[in-house]
Amino acid sequence: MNNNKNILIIGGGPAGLEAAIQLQKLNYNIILIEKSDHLGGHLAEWDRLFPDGVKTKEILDKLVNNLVGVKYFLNTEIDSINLLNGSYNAILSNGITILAKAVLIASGFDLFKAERKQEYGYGVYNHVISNADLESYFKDGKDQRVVKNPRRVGFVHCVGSRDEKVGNIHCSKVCCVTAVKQACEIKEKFPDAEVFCFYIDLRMFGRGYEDLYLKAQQKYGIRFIRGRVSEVAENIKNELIIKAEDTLSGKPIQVTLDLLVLMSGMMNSKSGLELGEMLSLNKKEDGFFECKSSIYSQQFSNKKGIFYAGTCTGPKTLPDTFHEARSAAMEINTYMNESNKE
Amino acid sequence: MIYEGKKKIWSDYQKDIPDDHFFYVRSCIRQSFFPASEQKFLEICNQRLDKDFFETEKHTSCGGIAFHSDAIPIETSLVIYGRQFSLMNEFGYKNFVCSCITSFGLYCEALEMWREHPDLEAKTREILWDTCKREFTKPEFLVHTSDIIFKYRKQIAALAKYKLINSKTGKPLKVVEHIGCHYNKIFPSKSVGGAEYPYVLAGMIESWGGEIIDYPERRHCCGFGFRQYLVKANRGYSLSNTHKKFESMEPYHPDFIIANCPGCTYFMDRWQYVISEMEHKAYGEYGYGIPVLTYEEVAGLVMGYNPWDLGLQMHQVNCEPLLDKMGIKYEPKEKYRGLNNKNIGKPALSPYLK
Amino acid sequence: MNERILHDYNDFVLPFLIGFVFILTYLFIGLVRIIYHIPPEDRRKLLRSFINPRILLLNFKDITHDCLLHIKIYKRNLLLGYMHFSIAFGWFMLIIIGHIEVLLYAPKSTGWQHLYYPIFFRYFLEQSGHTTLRGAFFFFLMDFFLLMVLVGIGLAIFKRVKSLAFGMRRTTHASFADTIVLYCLWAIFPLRLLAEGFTAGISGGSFLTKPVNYIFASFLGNDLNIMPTWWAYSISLGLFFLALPFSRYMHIPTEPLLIILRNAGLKAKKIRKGFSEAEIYSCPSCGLCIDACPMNVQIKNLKLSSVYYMRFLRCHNHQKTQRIANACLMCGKCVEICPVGIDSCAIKVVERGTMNNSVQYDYNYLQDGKINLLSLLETQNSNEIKPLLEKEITQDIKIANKDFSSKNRGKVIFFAGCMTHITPIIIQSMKKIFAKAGIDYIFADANGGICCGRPLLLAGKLDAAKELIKKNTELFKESGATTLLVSCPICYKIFKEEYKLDNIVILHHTEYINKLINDNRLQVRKNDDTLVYHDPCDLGRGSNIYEEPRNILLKIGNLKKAEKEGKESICCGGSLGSLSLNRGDRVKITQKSLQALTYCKPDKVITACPLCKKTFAEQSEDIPIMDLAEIVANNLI
Amino acid sequence: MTNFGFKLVTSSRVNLDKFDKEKFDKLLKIEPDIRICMACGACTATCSAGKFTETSLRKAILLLQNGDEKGAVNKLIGCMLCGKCTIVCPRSINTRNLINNILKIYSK
Repeated sequence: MNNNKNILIIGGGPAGLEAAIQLQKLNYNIILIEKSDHLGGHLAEWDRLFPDGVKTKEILDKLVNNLVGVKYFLNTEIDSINLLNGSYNAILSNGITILAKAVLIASGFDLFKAERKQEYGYGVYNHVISNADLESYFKDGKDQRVVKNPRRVGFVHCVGSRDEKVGNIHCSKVCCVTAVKQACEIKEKFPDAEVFCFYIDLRMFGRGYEDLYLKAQQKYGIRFIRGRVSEVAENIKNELIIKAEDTLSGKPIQVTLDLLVLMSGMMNSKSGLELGEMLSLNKKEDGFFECKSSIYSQQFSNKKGIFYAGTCTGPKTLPDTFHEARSAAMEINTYMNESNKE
Repeated sequence: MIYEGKKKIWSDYQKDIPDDHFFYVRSCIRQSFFPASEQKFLEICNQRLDKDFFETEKHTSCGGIAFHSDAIPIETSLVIYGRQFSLMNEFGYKNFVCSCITSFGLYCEALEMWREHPDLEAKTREILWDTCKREFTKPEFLVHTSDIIFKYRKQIAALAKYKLINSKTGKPLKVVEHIGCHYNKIFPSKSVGGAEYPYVLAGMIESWGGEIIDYPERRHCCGFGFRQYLVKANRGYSLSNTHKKFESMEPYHPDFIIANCPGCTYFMDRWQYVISEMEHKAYGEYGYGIPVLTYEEVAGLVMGYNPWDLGLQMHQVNCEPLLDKMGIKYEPKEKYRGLNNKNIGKPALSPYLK
Repeated sequence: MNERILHDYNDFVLPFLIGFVFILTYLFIGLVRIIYHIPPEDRRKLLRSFINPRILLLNFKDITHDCLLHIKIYKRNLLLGYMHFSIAFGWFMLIIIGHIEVLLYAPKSTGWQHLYYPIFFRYFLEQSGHTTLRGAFFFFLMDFFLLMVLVGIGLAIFKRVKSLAFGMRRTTHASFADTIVLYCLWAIFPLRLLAEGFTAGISGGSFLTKPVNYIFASFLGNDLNIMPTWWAYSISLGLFFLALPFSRYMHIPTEPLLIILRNAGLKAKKIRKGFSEAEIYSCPSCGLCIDACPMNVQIKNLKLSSVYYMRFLRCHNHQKTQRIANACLMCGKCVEICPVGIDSCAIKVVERGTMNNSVQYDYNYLQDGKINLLSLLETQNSNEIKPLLEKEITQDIKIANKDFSSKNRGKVIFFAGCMTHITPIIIQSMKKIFAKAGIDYIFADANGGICCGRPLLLAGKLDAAKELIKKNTELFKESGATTLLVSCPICYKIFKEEYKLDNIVILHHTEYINKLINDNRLQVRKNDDTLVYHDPCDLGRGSNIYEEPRNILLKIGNLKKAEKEGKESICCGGSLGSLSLNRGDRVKITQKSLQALTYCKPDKVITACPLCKKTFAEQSEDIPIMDLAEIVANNLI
Repeated sequence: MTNFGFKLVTSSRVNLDKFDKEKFDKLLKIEPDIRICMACGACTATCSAGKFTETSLRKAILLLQNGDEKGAVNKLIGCMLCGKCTIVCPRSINTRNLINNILKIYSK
């Protein structure tokens, strides 16, 4: 086949899939590789999406259905990749070798490992879970750490974000509104539960987010406390005792919870970083890849023919990610046309 | 509580402790209040486990209390540490072990400071030479005596006559471990098990058959905090911290507390008396208090030493109930007989603390 | 014709007699109750009013105007007015003339007969020979007024079907008693016509009764029908009287009493007793206030209007009355248009008092010397105060105040008020005006002041309000000024009504600016902007200031009428009067009020209240909302 | 008892487990707006009484939610109900009704 039409997309999450769909329409040969055993990335683990609670399945099905004709390999990573007269020559972990004119990196993010914030006792206390755990609980209701009809539930914002102690000074952008969304869902599931959100700043930047926040207060009576949880302990009944300060009234507070949800932030994915090493792509201090220009050309890397889409260049919402995937497709298309002229 | 989770975190905080040949420095508080602990430490290490732990009368206090109560400037302290290290060097040792947590914290801090501020190190080096004509050196390894007992815990278990098990019920004893703040909160990486779930004492208890209890205020400071205690006006705060800890551990009915810090051992022991006077309350069973022991004392009991040789009579809280539980034989009337057969006198008791 | 009594008694008068005696006793007891519950000092007022010719005259005028002629309703809607007039006045005349007849023709009649003769006279009278002129005259009058009443009744029935023709959009739902009385009322006069018609052959009659007599006699024999109709007539009357006390028509006998009490200068002091009880029973439930109430924009709030308030009061439903009392905006429109002149707002404030007066408060901070005029005000030459303010000890401050106030003899003291402080443009405009007119003033609350106390008063926290009034009064007197100028109608109203400022003249800036212009101390330029003026509740209905702002605006632009204005103007919705009304409800009111103001598409809407301005401004995208001071300041020459 | 010259000090920590829900629900029924406060502080900044005394609706709401009823009341007893806060509140909370009812339910 004609190598000049080959495009390698790394990552089968929303960004990768959407880009693949768009480029497919422009008749390129797409090879998409995904390291996990399923398409959709984190989206596949999530239950519903902020701000209006759309089921992720709807989005995911759309993506997968439009994927017709795209070649993709699951459980596959890049073993080695190097530039070979104007094209990228990649050897995949499944033995296949690909020569591609352009490479789109949509390697996405890893959720911050909540256990790294030891004071919150993730993996140590029986009723501490992460935002991802809660989503899968909403999906299948299996998680045993979530007790029946909890009396009090707490959410800790900025776990692994805005925190030099774990080397992440950046804000993960989506956790605030995710927390508010999940808090509302908890109230829907357990109307008698008291729900507390412990935040540093509430960043309701997006359309419909502030409304969600208002609804959380007005309809669900969720209590928002400005102050970072400092330590979590278990009492003899295996309930959680958390300490924080209500910085707005300047009072240290303590409350006993039946469930604590940690809002893990985003970090550049491990596999993405390894790839970055192979291709010596520039990173910023927050660990995400550096775009050619943070304002104008976010889809370009410091390497010719290598493009970015999605959260590998910093935390993003799904809409952002889809926009990037599409504009990446456009940029790649232009790039292919020009380089084929030469 | 998920034990695996804790183990995982412990595994992240492995501290390499050399097996032998240490230069040993004492603790001001311990040698005055629990002298037997330090004496037994050396005995256990040098005789029972025949290791090489060297001490010299030439070494001094680290001046920590003076430092923390702003009585002496940092430069002075640094020189004192420098002198201790150069003593170690002089006697041909590379591993430095101190029996005090305050000292341990300060030594760690000093090494860190010297690393970050070479000018400070140069200054220390200079003053050390001008004042004592001594060569400045740093130890290869800096450890605390509790690290040592932790390292030898399995050998000790092998020599054990008793286990931390209730001889009547056969159930493991419930033990509260309390870590001195300056052992792991300043430099978690320099501790065994880190700051959140320290393993140094937990490890000993485990391997000697006891069961660690995890109560909400386990992280909390004993309240000594130098200024808080030393200034009488603040002493209420010091007391309140201990009180908070006891209130929090009470429902778990611990059989005893093991601590690795001189101050903590002392205050958690003595404050129980003050609280019983103020609140008319004792936290142990049948009106007794909860014994607060040093790791050497616990090791000693396990290895079958005579409780009075271990200096358990030096504690405010009576340890007899614990000894009975462990099934340890002891001579009640021997309790207050000093080495020179003179009665050393018993501590005052409140009507609310047996 | 001369006296010729056929019978002096017949059983059919019994139903009437029973009803009549019942209502008389009921009214007597009611009267005693009310007088009993009026506080002593008010009772004295009442007695004094009886020897005061001016008040007596006023009583006579009001009673004839309101109870007989229904002038107020005429002003609202001719048809509606005529309906009330014809029934009330016609009936009244029937009674009067009835009595005159009895006096003339049956002078010998005994006490009991005096009760029923005037009503059933035609039954007991026999006409002999030919009619004398005088007789014919009375026959004519009686028939005439009967006709008048019948026309009224006709209209009333028609109104049931088509109330809009009477300028009423919404009316109240009638209770059971109401319906009974209503149907009796409708029945009484047609039955009387029939009865007198049948009897006319014997008793004689005029242009109404005679023809009826001929028609009926011609196809049904006469004598048979006489008794049943008289019975029916009497029964309907009896029923009417028996049901009256439990119906809205109780206002017919109560209203005159209310007028007398009101003219004597009495006010509501208790929720349901004394004066307010008279008001409660005087409420005819006509429902005019439903259309007047700003809250009527939402169906769900219709039952918050005063007519329902009075109703729930009457049936002791205090859960509901409290709800209404808390919601009411106190805009005073229902009071303004009430044909009976019931001051329901006053009762609501009294009720709020029972809920809120005891609520805790602590204004000790007003008393510690820190708050004094100097610390709050600002004058053009404020550098003269600064050194005074340096003085720490309150004693010195007092002295400082003294020599300061002596400097201010005759000056204007300007009090912006809390609300004006969040519409700074008004303050700026006033400063501009002062400068232009070269007025030496002192700005009483330049650095923030103490609330005037009206919000507390409206909330029923009377004791709390008194403390603020006391402190402010002190400050104003301290100032040495002789004119107190206010920008906020809310403050203005309470300054006028509750403050005792002796010889300090209180002016709202509309009055003041108007005066400045008339005295040629200010000139404004005229342009062809079309302006509409919104009357703030507390300035218009509240303080009767309608002309001054309009005079000023006529000089500035061409002033158009709003759909509803003056006494009829609709509250902006921001009113501090309401306690419980939330944002959602208020916005709807604001929008409706704004519609009414802008229906003629003016270039600017002008008001004279910072709160109105703020409230409208939030809802008005394209039409700027300006304070009067603002537009004057913009058009100074 | 022996006089040690020092005493146990009581903790300033608020324990939210002890929060009196009943009273608060009563307040919510009358004025649910208390829930939507986002503690921006506009009310306190504009408060007429706040110029002279410790009046702050924002603080009162927080204290109330932290179970400090007395503290909350003390932050409100200086209020003159002038209504400036209602006008500046970005969430259009019916502040006067809220204040009046907090005082009604929680004072004395």
